[in-house]
Amino acid sequence: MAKLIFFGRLADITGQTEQVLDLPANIATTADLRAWLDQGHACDGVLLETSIRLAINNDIVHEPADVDNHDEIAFMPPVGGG
Amino acid sequence: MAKLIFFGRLADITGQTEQVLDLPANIATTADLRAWLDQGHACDGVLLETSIRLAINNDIVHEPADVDNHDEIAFMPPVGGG
Amino acid sequence: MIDLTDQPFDPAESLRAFQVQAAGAGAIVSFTGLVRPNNTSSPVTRLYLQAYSPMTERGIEAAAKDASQRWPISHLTITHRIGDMGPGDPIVFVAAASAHRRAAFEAADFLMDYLKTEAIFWKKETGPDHATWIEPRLEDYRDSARWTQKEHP
Amino acid sequence: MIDLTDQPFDPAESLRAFQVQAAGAGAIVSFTGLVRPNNTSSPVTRLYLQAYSPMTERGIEAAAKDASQRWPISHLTITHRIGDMGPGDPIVFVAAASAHRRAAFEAADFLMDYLKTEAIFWKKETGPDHATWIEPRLEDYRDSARWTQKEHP
Repeated sequence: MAKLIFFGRLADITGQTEQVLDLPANIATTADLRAWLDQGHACDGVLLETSIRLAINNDIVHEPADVDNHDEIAFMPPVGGG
Repeated sequence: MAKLIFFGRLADITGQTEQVLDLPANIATTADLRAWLDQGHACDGVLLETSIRLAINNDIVHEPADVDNHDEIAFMPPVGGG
Repeated sequence: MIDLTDQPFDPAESLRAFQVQAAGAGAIVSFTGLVRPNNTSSPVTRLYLQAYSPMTERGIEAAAKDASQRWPISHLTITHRIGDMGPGDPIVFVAAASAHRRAAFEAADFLMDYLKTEAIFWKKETGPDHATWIEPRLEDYRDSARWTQKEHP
Repeated sequence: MIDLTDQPFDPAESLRAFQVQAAGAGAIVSFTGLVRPNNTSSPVTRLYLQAYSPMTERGIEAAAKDASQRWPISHLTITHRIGDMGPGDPIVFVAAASAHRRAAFEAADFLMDYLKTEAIFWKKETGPDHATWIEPRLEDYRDSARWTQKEHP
């Protein structure tokens, strides 16, 4: 099972903050995953935006990167605190 | 009577922080006063230094300025707090 | 030194504790960020801050280390709230201590730019008629870019 | 807002009071100056600060007004000790509040440069084997000159 996390506005858009599921066999890279989820959640391209960075197992990755069915994959819109 | 005030290191050099006295009739300007006091207190030219600014009645003056026997005259070495 | 907390904190007490730690430094610069009661156009009743641990902490630690290498600072402290806050609540407290006042100013300034534009946080602002996720403004990115455009003298 | 005092004061309490006054500002920058336990070469056991009232207060008030005109700051506070102090004692506390964090940083920085090089104070440092009147260093004058060389953007 993979764990997906949607931060910031992406939780509002996908309707969930976390999702634990088996990735279909044809989802091998972050590009596959973005396209599949964007369509599945009817996000209208939001999950494809380059300003959304992906972290795999708590590290931001250069894309496309391989994804594995045991990964924790976070979708991160532009960050900023303070 | 005039009141003279010596700030910072000038109090150590003149041996006093304040001095109240009648100015001699021939002391008409700050230049006269500096020269007279420097000699009187054996300051070896310290009171003539341009880095020492003079304030008359709590305002820093452009020199030479007139001095009066009722003035409060302060000798101010370079300042700095904090 | 670095604290991410979902509990309210008191910047005055943070400064007090820091001053004890940093005794001997001479110069302490602190920054306190508070929830503003309104944005440019409407009241704000609630601010929610989300982090992604331990990535958020790791990033802040790296920025603190970077600051310590750029400037001769003896002590640093960073406290950052997460979770739900109301107007006037402290969001962030950063303090830097040094024998040199400019080093303390620049290190605190640098860390705040990091926290505003690079630290891993997401912020949602809620008011009577809006609920908006806030991303850094152009001005924030510009402030942050100051530290890469010029080398520290 | 401006306080010259011969009594010890507590910067943490100053920040607490300022934060109440400045509620709604969003950004608060503070500077705390403490008596250092040594100078470059020897221990310091005592620091004595002398002012010339009301000239000293008038000068600080003018600098505060200048800062308020240069930057959009909502609140300012300046506390400066005079008289006898020991190592670790607070000498000065400056805080600036603004809706804009850069304005708060710059105003506090500017005021500290004023206090270091232009404010009407004389400082005597005493140690086991020295008693020296301290005048601003070249570095202090250079820091202070930054504000006249460039116009604020």
